[in-house]
Amino acid sequence: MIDNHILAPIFVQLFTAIIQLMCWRKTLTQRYLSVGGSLIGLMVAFRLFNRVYEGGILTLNAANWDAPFGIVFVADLLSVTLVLLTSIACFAVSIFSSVGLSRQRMLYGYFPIFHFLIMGLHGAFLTGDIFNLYVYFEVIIISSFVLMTLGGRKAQLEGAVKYMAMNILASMFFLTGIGILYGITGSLNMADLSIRIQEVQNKALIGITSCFFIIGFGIKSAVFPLYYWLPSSYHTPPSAVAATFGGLLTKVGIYAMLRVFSLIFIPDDFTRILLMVIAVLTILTGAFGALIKTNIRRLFSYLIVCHIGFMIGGIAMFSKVALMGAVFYLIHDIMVKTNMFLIAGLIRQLRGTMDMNKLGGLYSEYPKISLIVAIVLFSLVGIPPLSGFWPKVFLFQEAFSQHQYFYIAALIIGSFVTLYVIAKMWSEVFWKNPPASEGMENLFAPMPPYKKILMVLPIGLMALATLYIGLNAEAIVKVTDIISTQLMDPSAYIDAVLGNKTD
Amino acid sequence: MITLEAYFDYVILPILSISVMLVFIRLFKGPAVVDRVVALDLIITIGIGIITVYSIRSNQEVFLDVAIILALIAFLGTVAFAYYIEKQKDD
Amino acid sequence: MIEIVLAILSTVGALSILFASIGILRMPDFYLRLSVTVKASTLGVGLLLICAAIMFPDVSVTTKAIAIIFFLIITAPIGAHMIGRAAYFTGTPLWKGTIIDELAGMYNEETHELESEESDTDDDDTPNIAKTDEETE
Amino acid sequence: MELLLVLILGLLYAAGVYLILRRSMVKLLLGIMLLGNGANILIFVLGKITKGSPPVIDGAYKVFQDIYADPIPQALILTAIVISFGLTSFAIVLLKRVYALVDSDDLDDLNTPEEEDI
Amino acid sequence: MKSAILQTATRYLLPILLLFSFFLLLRGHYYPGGGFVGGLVASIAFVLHSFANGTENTMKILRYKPLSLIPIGLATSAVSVTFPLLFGLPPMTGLWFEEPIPVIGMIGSALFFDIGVYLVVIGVVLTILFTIALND
Amino acid sequence: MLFTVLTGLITSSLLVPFGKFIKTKWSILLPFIPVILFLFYLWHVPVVANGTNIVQHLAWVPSLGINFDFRLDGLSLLFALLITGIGTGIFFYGRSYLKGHVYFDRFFAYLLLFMSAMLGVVLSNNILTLFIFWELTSISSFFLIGFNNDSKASRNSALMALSITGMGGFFLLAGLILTGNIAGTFVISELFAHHDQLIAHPLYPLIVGLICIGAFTKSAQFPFHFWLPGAMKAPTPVSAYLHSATMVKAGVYLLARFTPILGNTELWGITLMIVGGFTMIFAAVHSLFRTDLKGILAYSTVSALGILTFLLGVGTKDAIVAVSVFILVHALYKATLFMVTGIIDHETHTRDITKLKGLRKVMMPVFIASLLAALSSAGVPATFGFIGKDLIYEATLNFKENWAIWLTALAVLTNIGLVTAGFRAGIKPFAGKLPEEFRHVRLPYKSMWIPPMILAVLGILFGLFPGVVGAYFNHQTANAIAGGETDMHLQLWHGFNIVLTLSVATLAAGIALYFANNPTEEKLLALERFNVISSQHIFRRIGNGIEKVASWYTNTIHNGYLRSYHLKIILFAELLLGYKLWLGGPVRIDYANLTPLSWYEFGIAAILLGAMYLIVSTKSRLTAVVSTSVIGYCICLMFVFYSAPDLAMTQFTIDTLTTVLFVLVLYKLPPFINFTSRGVPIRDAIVALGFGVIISLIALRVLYEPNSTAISDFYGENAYLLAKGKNVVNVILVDFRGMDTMFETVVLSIAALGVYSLLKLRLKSSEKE
Amino acid sequence: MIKNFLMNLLLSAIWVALTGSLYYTNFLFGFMIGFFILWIMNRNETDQRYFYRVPKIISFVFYFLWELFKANLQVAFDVITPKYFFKPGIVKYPMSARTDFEINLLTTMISLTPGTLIVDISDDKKTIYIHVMYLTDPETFVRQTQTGLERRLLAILR
Ligand code: NA
Ligand code: NA
Repeated sequence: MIDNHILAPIFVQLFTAIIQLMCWRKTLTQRYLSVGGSLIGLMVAFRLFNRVYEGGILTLNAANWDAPFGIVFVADLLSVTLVLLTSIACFAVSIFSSVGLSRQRMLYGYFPIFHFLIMGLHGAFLTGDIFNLYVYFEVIIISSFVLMTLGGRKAQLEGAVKYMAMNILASMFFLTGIGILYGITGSLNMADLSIRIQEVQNKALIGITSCFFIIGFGIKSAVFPLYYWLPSSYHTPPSAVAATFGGLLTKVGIYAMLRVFSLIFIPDDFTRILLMVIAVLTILTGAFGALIKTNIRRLFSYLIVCHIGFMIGGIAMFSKVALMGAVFYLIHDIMVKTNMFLIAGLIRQLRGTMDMNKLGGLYSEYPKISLIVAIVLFSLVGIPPLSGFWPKVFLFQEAFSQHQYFYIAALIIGSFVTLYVIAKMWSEVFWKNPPASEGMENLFAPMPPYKKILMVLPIGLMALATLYIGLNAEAIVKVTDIISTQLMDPSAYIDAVLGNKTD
Repeated sequence: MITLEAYFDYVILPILSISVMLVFIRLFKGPAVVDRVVALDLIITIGIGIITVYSIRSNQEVFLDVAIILALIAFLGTVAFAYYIEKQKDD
Repeated sequence: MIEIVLAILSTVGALSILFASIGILRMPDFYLRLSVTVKASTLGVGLLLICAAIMFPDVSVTTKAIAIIFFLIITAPIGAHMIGRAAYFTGTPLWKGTIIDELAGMYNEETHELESEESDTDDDDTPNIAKTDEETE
Repeated sequence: MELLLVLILGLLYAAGVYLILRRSMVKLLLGIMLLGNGANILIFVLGKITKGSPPVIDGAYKVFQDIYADPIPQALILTAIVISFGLTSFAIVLLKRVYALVDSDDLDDLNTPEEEDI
Repeated sequence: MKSAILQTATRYLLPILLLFSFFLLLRGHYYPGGGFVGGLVASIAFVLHSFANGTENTMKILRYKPLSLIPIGLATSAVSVTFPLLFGLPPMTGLWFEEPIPVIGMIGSALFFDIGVYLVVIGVVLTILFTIALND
Repeated sequence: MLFTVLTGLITSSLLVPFGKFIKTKWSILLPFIPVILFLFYLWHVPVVANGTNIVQHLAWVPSLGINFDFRLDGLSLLFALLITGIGTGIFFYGRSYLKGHVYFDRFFAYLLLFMSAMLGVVLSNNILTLFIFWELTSISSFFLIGFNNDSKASRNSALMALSITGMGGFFLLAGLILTGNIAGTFVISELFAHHDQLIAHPLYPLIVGLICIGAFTKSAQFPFHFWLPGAMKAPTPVSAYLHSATMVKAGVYLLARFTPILGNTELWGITLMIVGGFTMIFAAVHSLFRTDLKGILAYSTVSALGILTFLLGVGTKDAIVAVSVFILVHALYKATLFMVTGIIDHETHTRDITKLKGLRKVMMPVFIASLLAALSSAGVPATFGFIGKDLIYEATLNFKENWAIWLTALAVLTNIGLVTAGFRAGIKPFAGKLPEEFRHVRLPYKSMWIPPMILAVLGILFGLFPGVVGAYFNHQTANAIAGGETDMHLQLWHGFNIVLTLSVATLAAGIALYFANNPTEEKLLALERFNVISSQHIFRRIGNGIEKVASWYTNTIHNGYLRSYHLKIILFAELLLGYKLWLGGPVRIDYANLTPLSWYEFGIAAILLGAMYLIVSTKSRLTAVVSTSVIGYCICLMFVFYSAPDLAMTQFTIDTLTTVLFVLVLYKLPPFINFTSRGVPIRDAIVALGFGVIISLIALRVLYEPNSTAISDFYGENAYLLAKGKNVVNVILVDFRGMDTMFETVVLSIAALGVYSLLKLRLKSSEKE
Repeated sequence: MIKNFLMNLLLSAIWVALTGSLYYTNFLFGFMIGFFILWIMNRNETDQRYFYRVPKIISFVFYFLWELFKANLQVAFDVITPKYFFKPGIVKYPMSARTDFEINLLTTMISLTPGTLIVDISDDKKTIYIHVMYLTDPETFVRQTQTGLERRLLAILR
């Protein structure tokens, strides 16, 4: 089914950003535009989600050229789910940053770039063309570079150098992979590639090509031997930015892996083993890192790495149940990780620091905020019945069916370390009496009440969304069920894209 | 009878190719950065020549468009390097 | 007939370029290299472009060829001047056989200003200004 | 000749990798640029390459009369070139700022232990 | 780094380069060129001018900040991309006037798109270079 | 039943907004929640005692097989009664205990949450649902142990308890899912039928291992026991409720629940017997050295839990009957003793038994309750404890012949310790002369001493009428554990037999020990010398070790040096691609299909190579930039040769601009310094060349792969006819693939904005975010 | 003068239109015819500058090309022979040229001639410094250039 609405989420963000650029240096206008644009984006995304959930896959041939000749946009359930989640995160971050960010940063283009970033994410999720995907990846990384460096503090820039170098390296691998893929098939349309790749005689070459994508997306999603950029940089930007990064950026890598491995390079035994090894080591690496960090954002950064491993393991097992687990985890992770970094920002506002050793006493001072935070933190840990629990059930189930005991061990270790560090964090940050030290400043208390509300509101909204995911897991399970069915059998996707020719 | 095409292929283009390699030796050797910059400029100029001959040989005038761009803006690089060299001395 | 003209033009052009490249390799100092190369190459490329103008019986091609020659003639001297000046300013040594340097000491070190007459601030021993260099090849 | 291009692209990748393994930020940048060039040539050579027949339809005709070079890799590379220009220029400026703050070109100096510097 | 020779030459080169950039922009659909190269050449013209006369003087010629060209260019492109939606066509669909115009050829949404690209490129390059130059 | 679970959850969350309200006199409403629930379950006693199971089903996440499946059988009912019954007492008690506390509302919120979770655990008929509630008990326990959150010890204990039980929880989850996977169902009542299938499965040992770890951690079995004494940092009502009567018994409940599913095997029996047996004697001995009242009780609780585990391991019908009774016995007396301890602590502000004396003079009713509980715990005849002890001995004596004597000896020794511990905790503080400092001590509110009194009296009453109790409460419990009919006829008097002898001997030895040996600080310190080999110490050592390893690992692999990251990434890529390439066999080169080599190409290529060499070898930054330009221009020429004029133009203009950029930026930088040693560049060169070779070989291989030109042919054919342009590349850029271009301009715009902000934005140090 | 030039251009354009072939050679031919016609028509007018200048320009072009050729040969010979014959030096050259256009043209011409190269121009635009390859004596060089290249050039421009 062809539908012009597919591009609406992209264009909403694009025009929001352009109009904001036209209102350069008018930060108040930009704030209104940002929240308004995000809200419209959210509604549009929700509508698109509903249409796809009820009506099946939608496609759009840009410039009216039939696939595979033009660039096609495809809204299958995976795409629209991610678009929806991104929109929710966007809305929350938009509100948060409108009060939680220094005006200086807004003066120099924070909002337009933020919306460009979201646009890039939407594009990446919706495009059906592999080179177009590359372009969105570039939109994403360049805007993330800018957001990461915005403000130009020393640590920020130091982190940004590493972040940038390795992300560009990832793009290089991705681009090389695309070149080779074009070389062996002569096509760039992913659905078309899915068919043509089967006609390639030289099977070894397909394996080689897939490696480029594994490495490229592996760097993006921060998996074991390729993850270094993430803990080097995620603790440096302002929290609103870190929230967008932490919640969304690595997930694009996961999305891309899901897409190419389900459509183009159906994982063979080697790929599965490779991904599984990567998954296990990623979990352990992230867990180890999280254990020793006392800065909460550094800790969160390592937790991101750790949990990426969970999802990679799901992809490695590549079965319907495993993918349900991976996708569910993806959904949960986007909500929770975004919120965690917002929380880190809130804590910073409250106490002026993010070092656990210097923090304390939040529970007695701000019990209601603490309660919201607790929901998020325990969702992250996967305390049942909160959202992080459900995907693990799928993952454990499939891991036992496939006898992946190392992965099971890693899942247990990863979950345990998450539990431990989060509990430790709770104890240090919320329970402990604040250590008497100078330089501790509460930036939150002097805020006018409406700002306080606007700052906590997004955290609360996201926490509600997380609670929904946890308590009404059945709905999410249904969605993931459809998604993983579509991923395991891409014929519906291919028909939707290429079948238009016969209409 | 030697055709003009063959003459271009086997005499003119080799001469140009050898020239450009000779210039590169200067670029490689330096010794000063300005020598390298001049060598670079010369390489581009010879490149315009090569493109011209190539466009004659392949009977494709569109390549001359590339030559125009080269001719118009190559010296900007030289100007920039000159700027650099003078500025660097300043500091 | 026209083929012979083309052959001659292209040969002269190519040889000019060749001489320019031999020149840039062989000349003993930077200024001589610069001096030798810029014009020879401009001439050589110009001749090749004239060949192209003759070969393509098209107005647009002739226009383009003329335009390229024109641009080269405008820009090449500017480039040479800019880099030559930078070289002199940064003290790129002159060949030992150089017989006179009337530019020596004319620059104002701070402002890069160049006087037309000897100013009273000049100092022939300013270390940064180019000196003939015995070691230059 | 394709083999020559393959050799060149291989060496571009090699030189790029060598440079990103150095300690200097400028070399890192140059390395990234070389890698980008390598990738472009790779895309180029893996399409259908032809000499002297650009994918431009001759003025008088409406369709191609002869063989023509594969335009798709060209379009892709064009996009890639422009994108890497954007990235590179940002990177160059970042380098400038880092140098101004850290006062070093040495990548190994980019490890401020400060936890709280935002 | 003032050079009288460069300054005078720039006086001729600036219009020539700008003219050439228009040329590249308009013929892009038929011959090598297009919005990108056109924009790049145009920005090079201004860069050259700034080398010769100082960035402040170039900014005076431009009157507006090059940064403001970016949203204008983006908006031009984006509108020409989304314009076909009004006719119920997919975005980016080429819309063309019936008759060709002399010199330029067929006028269509692609041309407007290219003009947008051209403006963005100028805005981007000049923003980058002039910000750096003025920052020292 | 769902409502009983939800009641607690809902009221708990209602306490968030209405916290202030409940701090007032309306707090009297709180205890009525457990009261109602208790009555509800009491009402079910006759039905269940008939052997009827009540089942309830409510869909939640049916796709995962996780639903609100509840089932009330003997085992569940006994626990439900304990939870709500003792809960009632604790709520009354706690209301007074914490009267006026700032966080009174939070305390009860946690407590309600816990009560619900615990009810959920014992009522769930679905192992995953059970797990969900299981974890909730851990979490609420975490909050309750850390309730006094300004004390570091309290926080650490909470963290420790959560770590141990949480870790066990994840193992348990794995085990439960494995069980469900094999059996094909998560419903407990359906799992009974899969007993044979499960124990025959090759993964059976793994299941047992995983589930036992879950149960042992929760029920504080050796070597995971140490969190429980630590958990005594919680307010005493919590200790009484969670850490003696209910939560810690969740592990026992789980083992009991799984006995008919996984039990009746040697592995199961021996595992439980060894762990339980060791725990019970170990903890009993430890309890003798404690001077802190709660310490004594904690270790005796661990010991009692060991007994239960041990008995489940013994697994005979006798043992199961003993379990079903001892659970109740222990809950009654231990909750009483804890509440008494709480009263003492509350009134005297100390729990040190070397200081506490003669309190009977000031709080007689408390003393009576305490005494009764101590007697029951000692198994003095005519108490319910006596019956429990009898059954234990009976179970051990009736075990396989060779073993019976050893097991009985073990049980006797443990019980001697428990007798002593019970007396120390229950009698010692009240005995002797009241010291001056405690003269002012008053009897607390009624609501504080009546609950323990009721429980203590019940301990005697049940002992007097064991038959009724057995028939109504314990018979079906034992049946549920055994998965079949058991022989349950409890009697106060069995006549003179070996069991009675043992009981009396135990009592005598215990009393002797009570008088012979007084725990002192010195002895405790002496015992602590053995801490080196204690499991807590070992766990802590392991923890520190892991932390060290983690720190070493993280700092080694993530060392802050970008080049080392790059090296690892490239090496990974080389290994992966090299391996794949090697799999593909040798590369063939087909010269016939190549375009001819020409002079100009050769010249340009030579220059390219030279420039590359220069760029990597030069020490001058500017030379490197010049070389980069050379490379760019040479590539531009290559593009011309291979029919790409658009590319050549763009490459050239962009290269020139990049040069300009470099020049604008770089003049401020110092020259390159040669940092690294001689060896490193060679290593890097090898790595780099390897990468280049791999890419080249891949390119060669792809070069000979025939690819379809359908799409580029389409572009060529339709560029003018449909898209009205003759430069196909440009038509692709603005039409066919115009979307790429659109967003590519966005990339450029963002880069420009980035440069602008990077250079212009200077944050003030006051601006944090 | 400009009027004449424009008229001449118009005539050549008409010629091109009449013959219908748009080639440079044709245009040049038309220009020559036009020039001839205008010269005939304007023989009695007082202002004859246009008709003197065009031949002057042509002769200057040939003069310049000849100089270029000579110098090129000299340099080429020097380049390929093993021994160096040149005697380089940097010479201060006081210009008579004053307007920007004059200066620009002059410097371009000097720079394009092999063997000479403008190194810099003084800030008051009165003096240029020329690097000369074959320098016998600075005064001679200055005098030769002033009377040769610069005089001819200014004759056309003024
Ligand atoms: Na010259
Ligand atoms: Na000259």
